[in-house]
Amino acid sequence: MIGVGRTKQHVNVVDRPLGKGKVEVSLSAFSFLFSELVQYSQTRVDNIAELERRLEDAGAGVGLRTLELLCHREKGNRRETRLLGILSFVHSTVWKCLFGKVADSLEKGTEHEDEYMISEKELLVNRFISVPKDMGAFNCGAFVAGVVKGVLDGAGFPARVTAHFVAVEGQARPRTTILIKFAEEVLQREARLG
Amino acid sequence: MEPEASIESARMIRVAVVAVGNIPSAQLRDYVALVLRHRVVSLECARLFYKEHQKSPFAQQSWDTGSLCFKFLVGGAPRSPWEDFQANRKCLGVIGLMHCPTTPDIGAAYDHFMAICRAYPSAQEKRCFALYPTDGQVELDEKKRQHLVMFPPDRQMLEYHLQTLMQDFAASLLMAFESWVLHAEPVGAILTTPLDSQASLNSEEVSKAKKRRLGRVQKTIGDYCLLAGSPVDANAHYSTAIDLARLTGDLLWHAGAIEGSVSALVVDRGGLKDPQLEEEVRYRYLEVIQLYHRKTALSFELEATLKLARFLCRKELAGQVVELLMGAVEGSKTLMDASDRLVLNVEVARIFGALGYERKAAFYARQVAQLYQQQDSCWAAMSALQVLTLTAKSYRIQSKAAFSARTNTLMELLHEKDEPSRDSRGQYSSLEVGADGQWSTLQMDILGDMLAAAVRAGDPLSAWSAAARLVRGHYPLITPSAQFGLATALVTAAERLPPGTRCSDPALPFVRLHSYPRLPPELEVVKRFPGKKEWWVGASSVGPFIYTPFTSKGNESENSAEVIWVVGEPVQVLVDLSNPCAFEVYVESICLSVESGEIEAFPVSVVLPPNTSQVLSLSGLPLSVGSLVVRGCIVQCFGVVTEHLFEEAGELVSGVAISDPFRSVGGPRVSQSVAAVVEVMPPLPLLVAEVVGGEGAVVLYEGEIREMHIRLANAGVVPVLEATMTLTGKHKEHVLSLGHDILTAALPLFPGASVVVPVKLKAGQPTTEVEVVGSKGAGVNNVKPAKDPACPMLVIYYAGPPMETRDMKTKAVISPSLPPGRRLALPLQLHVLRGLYLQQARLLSMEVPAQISRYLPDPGACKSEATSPTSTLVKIDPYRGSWGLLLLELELWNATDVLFEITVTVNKGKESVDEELADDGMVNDSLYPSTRIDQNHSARVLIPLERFKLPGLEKAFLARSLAKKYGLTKHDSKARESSERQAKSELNATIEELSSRISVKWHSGRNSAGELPIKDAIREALQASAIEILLPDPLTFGFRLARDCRPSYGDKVKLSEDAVDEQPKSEDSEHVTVTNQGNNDSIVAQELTPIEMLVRNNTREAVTMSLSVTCRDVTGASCLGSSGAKATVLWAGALNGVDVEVPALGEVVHGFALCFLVPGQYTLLGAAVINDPDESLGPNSNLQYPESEPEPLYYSGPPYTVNVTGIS
Amino acid sequence: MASTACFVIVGRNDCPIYESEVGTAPKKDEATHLHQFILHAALDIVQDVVWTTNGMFLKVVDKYNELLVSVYVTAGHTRLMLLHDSRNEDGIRNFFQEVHELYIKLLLNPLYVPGSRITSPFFDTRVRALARKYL
Amino acid sequence: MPPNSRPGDAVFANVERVNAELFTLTYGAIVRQLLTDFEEVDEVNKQLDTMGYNIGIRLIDDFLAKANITRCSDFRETAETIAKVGFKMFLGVTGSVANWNADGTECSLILDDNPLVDFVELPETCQGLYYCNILCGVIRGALEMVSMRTEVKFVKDILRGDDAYEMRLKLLEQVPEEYPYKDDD
Amino acid sequence: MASIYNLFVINKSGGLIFYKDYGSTGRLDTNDSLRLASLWHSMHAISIQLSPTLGCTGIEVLEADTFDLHCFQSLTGTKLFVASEPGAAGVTALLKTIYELYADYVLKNPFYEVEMPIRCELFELNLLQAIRKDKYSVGNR
Repeated sequence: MIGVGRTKQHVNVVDRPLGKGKVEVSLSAFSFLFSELVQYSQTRVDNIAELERRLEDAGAGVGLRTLELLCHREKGNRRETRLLGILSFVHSTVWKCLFGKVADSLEKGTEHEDEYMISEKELLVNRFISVPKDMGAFNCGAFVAGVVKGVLDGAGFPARVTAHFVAVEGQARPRTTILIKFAEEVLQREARLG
Repeated sequence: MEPEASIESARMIRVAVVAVGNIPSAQLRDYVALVLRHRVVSLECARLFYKEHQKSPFAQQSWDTGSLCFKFLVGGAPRSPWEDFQANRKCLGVIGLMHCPTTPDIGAAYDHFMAICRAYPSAQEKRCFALYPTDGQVELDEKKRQHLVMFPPDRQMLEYHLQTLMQDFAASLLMAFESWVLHAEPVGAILTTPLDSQASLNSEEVSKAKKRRLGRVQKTIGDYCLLAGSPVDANAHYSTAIDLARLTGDLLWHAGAIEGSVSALVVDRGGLKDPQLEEEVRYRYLEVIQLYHRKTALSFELEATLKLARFLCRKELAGQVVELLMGAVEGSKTLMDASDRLVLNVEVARIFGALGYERKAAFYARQVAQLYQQQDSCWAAMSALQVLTLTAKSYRIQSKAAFSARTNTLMELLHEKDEPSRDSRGQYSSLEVGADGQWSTLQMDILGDMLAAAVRAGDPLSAWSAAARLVRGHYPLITPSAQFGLATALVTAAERLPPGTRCSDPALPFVRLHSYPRLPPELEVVKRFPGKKEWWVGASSVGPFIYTPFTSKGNESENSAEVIWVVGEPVQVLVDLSNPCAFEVYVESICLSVESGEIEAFPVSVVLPPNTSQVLSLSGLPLSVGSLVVRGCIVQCFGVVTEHLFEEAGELVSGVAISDPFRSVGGPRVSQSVAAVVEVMPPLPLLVAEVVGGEGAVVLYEGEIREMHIRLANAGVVPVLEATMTLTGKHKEHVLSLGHDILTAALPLFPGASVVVPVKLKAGQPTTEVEVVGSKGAGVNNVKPAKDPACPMLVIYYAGPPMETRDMKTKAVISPSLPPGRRLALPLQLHVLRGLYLQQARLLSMEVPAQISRYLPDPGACKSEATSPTSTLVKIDPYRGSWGLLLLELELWNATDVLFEITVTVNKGKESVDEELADDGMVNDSLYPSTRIDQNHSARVLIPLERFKLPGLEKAFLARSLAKKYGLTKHDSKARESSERQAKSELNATIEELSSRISVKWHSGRNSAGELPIKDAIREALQASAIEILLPDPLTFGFRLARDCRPSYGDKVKLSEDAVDEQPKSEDSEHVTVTNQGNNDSIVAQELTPIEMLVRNNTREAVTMSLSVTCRDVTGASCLGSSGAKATVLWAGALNGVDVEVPALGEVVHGFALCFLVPGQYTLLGAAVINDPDESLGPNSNLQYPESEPEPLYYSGPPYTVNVTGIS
Repeated sequence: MASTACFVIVGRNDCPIYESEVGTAPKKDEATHLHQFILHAALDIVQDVVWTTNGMFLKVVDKYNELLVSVYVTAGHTRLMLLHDSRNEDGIRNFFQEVHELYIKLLLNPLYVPGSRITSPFFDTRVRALARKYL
Repeated sequence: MPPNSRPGDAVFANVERVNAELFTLTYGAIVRQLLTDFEEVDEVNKQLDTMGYNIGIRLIDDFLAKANITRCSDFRETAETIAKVGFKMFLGVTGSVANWNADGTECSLILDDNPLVDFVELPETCQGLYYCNILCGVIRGALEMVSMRTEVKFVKDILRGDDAYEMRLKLLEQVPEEYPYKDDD
Repeated sequence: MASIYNLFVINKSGGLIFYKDYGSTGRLDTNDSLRLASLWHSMHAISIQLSPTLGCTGIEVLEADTFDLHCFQSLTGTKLFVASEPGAAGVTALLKTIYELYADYVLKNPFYEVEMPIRCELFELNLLQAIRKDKYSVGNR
């Protein structure tokens, strides 16, 4: 009955080819979707911490899947087994794929051995978002933190990941830093692997 | 093959520890423990007992650091065929343990010991410890028993003695070794192994054997050196042995020697490992293994492999270890001896365990179990069960008992190596499923085996537990028939258990917290907010921010709200039970179990049919103050008592492998967020309320006033210190007053005490119209009580004394000074029925013609002549000729089934208050006779309004009324308006007052009394014709016969007040005269009759006027004045143009006399002409009309009739 | 094709999320149980081996009697484990890689909860087909 | 009718874009979240629609600001614009309009591909879920802002085995627009 | 000084949801701005009624001798208007840009409630830039 459009039969996922990751949608579409995610989450929580947790969870789901997908597609089925490896994977591969660019910086925590920081001048998700004063230090980057956590956990580098605004002198806007604190088992393993 | 063989074991001196005589197992265990303490005896200590007979062969022995190690074989061990090959396999010593108290005949026992010793030919030293000997036994001890050692009886000495004895024992062993070595050296003992062919040796073989012997001796000496705790010497001998063995191609011994040397090396290092050592050891052991392999001494090969593996066992070297172990396992396939295979598997399992490879360990443990199960004996079954229990953990099917009891060595191994591997499989991101329930096939397999083993081993409890875990954890994967099987297994197991046995593993049903039902409102606890007078109004809970973007879900479910219980008051908890299985579950008893608090739980029993779930209400009695957690239920089911924790059910629900047992049987889905902490408060007062006399619902007629008594009793155990009554709900207006003071006076209200609080009710609007209809005849008691929220709530907030903070928990919970209070809500079930309907209220007026008479009935009359009510009804205006009486008529209909009696009472205004007090106050009520209205009848009640005239009014009014009368419209509208407005307001005020002064009280047949709410009705009735009712005419005229027959000419002016005052007395006297005179008011013709005209000024200003009198006959023709005509009436005094000034509210009397010539009826008319109306018309009227000269106002009073009788 | 082959996918929380007996040998219950026991035990080995290489295909990591355990570990530490009795590394590698791709597609489905059982019949049929093709 | 056949392409070319996978996975995360929040599938459908609506009432301005379209003369044109420009501009796919009813107040918007559903497969537990239901909400919300009250619902869903994604778009009432709008000056 | 004096954003119901001063002159306090906004809202409507021809979109430019007022109304009924110095060119274009900024930094901000007053620092930031830039471009003309 449909006049237009060649009728295409339903194909099960397992039979569909994996995308090459070249397809794009408009930034607006994503921004509105993300904005709605945040708004919805707000209606389900009653404090900042919970809101962050919800965003993180959403992100983690994305991260875990991205990890599998990218290692397969971009890395030719190589796994990251070392801490720095996985970090740079996040910093470059993951970022490139999801946000179209490599992250601005990846640094090692100065005071703590187990801390690493990925910083971004303007996080894609925060592009249009101004956080009202009364929400304190809340940062929608929690979603991205979740993504990172998802990747790290998935790859066997359990870590606590959080997003923070960090003021930069000479900049009107603070940048966002994703702080990664690895579980000590990870460091132990690293030590063992020498 | 040796269990727990390790590289170090080469230095272990093997000693058999055997029980001698009759010895209780407890004692034996005790003694053995004592002996086992002395596994290691330092050479230093041993030296004390060491006597050097000749030069010690152990040149390098380090007396200060070295030590002897024992391996105690409790219960002894069979002789190994390989003793020659490895000295540490020899049983070099025997220790007998004898418990004298239970062994009367020491002699026999000793012989028994010696007999045992015969089984250990290679034993160098024997000791038979006789503990706690009796004196008798001591003395009849003869010398001949060289190995017997009597211990002094007391305990701590015993330990000491044992120590010394062990040291002596060690020392003597050492000496024995020395001698052995010394003797072995030159001669060379015959050292053979089962592998040496016993066949006849040809010459060169014999010579080969000779050569070999040297090597073997060296090796054995090495062994002894090692045993003697001198690795260096050992090493020396071993190396020579190695060379010799290599030369002679004596593979087995070559390997043995190397092993020995490695051991020596390790021992020398004192047990501390470093990579080089490890490397060294590994390298040399591989050679060993090689040699054994070539010699096809399989068990040695494997043993060596295991030794190496155990030695290397370290996470870093996991790879190598695994390799070795796998190799060993591989090799073990060709192992002949079943027990060897068993040992191997056990060892492999242990080492894997040590490596942190639980699952591997578990796997081989299971292999072991299976090997055990192949040999069909109770003992084997037990061991099988034991081993399986160890595997349970790694298959995640542990019995909960396992967490507490870590009995077994392997268990410990697994456990202590456990921690790292645990956290490596640690936290998962929240969106992944938790790690439980899977590998079900394996779990079921193991559990099945455990069940089987347990049954075979005759261990009903384990069997029960296994079955329970199986059915609980895996029912979805178990066929119904198999489920039945398990059920029976449970039952049979239970039969063999003592009743009331506890098991740590719950079976069925699944139990889940459903909810905490709210306490009944009267038991509910109200948090107190300190510092507030109204402590019950909570601080409104605000979000974390001022502007909060978060719309909190709000706690619609009382689960999320905190639960508060009170000590000693029964509570309820709802739980979900579910039985997803194919068999019926009979729960013999189930009751709550709590954490960190005490509760007396009341068990119930319930039957769950197959595949059903049900919500069960469990109750209990909190016993201790503080916070407690209801963590689960104690359930007795299938004959065993188990605790079912709520969160476990939760886990199952969240788990993926097992489908939700509640969902699967169509149970409701509840959020698992319920595990609330319950606060238990110290005892609180408990008020119970009852309405004194009569059941809950009170039925009132509209307007009824009744006092209702409520008894408040404190049923709690602590006094009520503060209580406040408030009213809530609709229809509060029904309640006039609450006996606050009475309640407060009654405080503190101690337990058991009670107070009666009065509540004054005044029924307002009928609550429900239907009641009236429904209650026809049927009586009003059938009005349905309570449920309607319409009735007002009497809410009493009360609280007990501040609690003394006895336990810390509470302090944590709430501010100790303030225990919560309570709320007692008592619905006052008022049902107001229509009593009397006010059909209508209207004004009636009636005219009573006035007659001239000797006197005027006077305003005060009502009081003086209270005797006749009727007369008092009507307050006659003395100056009105015609009585335009105005009556307010109320028509009332009695809709009820009882009769009503109406009394109209008029509350005289302020001025009458005092005298109302003066007489007994009944004055009002008794004023009018009461009217009775039967049911379904209506009646009229008349209320005369005369007496409500205003005392006086402004001239303006006068003017206006006049103007009204004569249609004069010469008023400036503004002036009018203002005066009008004020007048209006004044009017309304008076009407208001009036209507409030009239009250219609009633008594109903059901002796209740009340008042009709008819104020509004009256008001509107009056509003219509207010003017007429309330305003007197500006001027009123009256005529009367003068008192004294002598006419008084001229006018006397006096204030009407005086008149009013004097009237009574003068009047009474007057009466007398009148009565004496016989006839009253009739006037006789042709007689000069003195008459007085009274003119009253009702305005508030003085008025000057000129009066005139006219007299008419029946024809209406004037009888006076027309001088020419034949006058029928003669007169004396002025009848015209009498100028007088009447003071405000005053009156003047103008006297004159008339003489009627003809009898008949005449009419007297008074009239007045007011000269200057202007002033009367208010100041600014002439501004209005500057040019118009003031024209006089003419005013005339009502006609008076005069009857003139002729002379008889 | 291998006579015995037992294929299991183990989620990163060590729970099997997919199991299938792919192999010509007649299915026997206790056999499958044994297979699973072996695979379960092999996890311990994998747990260490995983960190020694960053390839996904770990080849044969464990064996029991004549049964070999080949393992393939995805980036997300989902383990594809194959128990087999015939040495055919390339076949197995290909098998794993293709299943891996299938798995990724499955995982990308937002409605699939990582670590939960794989119930898709399509997946099952595809896996069996691959087994036939490569093993 | 806009002049050239694929007017959306130009717009899409000009707007900033992101990787579709991020978009898809994020949307997936949302749906999964909803499924856990409101267990019932119908509830989720409803929720998706409302979320879409919230997006729509904001998104329309973005659309008007970025896509240089002239005010649509009638509902037909509006539908065409949604399909050809709207979908393209935001999702990068072009839809088609079909199945007009007689009085031109009802039609079907048909997508035979849309980035929301890459990799998606409905498991048994989610049968009855309209995975893309958010689109309905968006359209409804957007149109409402330009004073067209509409009703939008899925009638076909490839995920449910149909041959396309078909949304039924029904104009309920059109508030007469007394503020006509010229963009070009 | 900038070519733009101030900017108003009015929601479809005529409520002022954003106001900002750019010139030193003509500052308004909140009440005034609110009042003016709603006044303008109705004026705009009136202007349409006034139009003798159909399809009038209401006042777009109002030229006073001391300033010009440029108004832009979106299809959704949201109105932006700015007061600029007389004869300032390219203001219409600027309004268009502002509209886009509004779509980006206001509507895509999850913490902004539709129709409510705008409190988004990013919006203001970008506005400032846009206006500055515009100022120069205007200057060049």
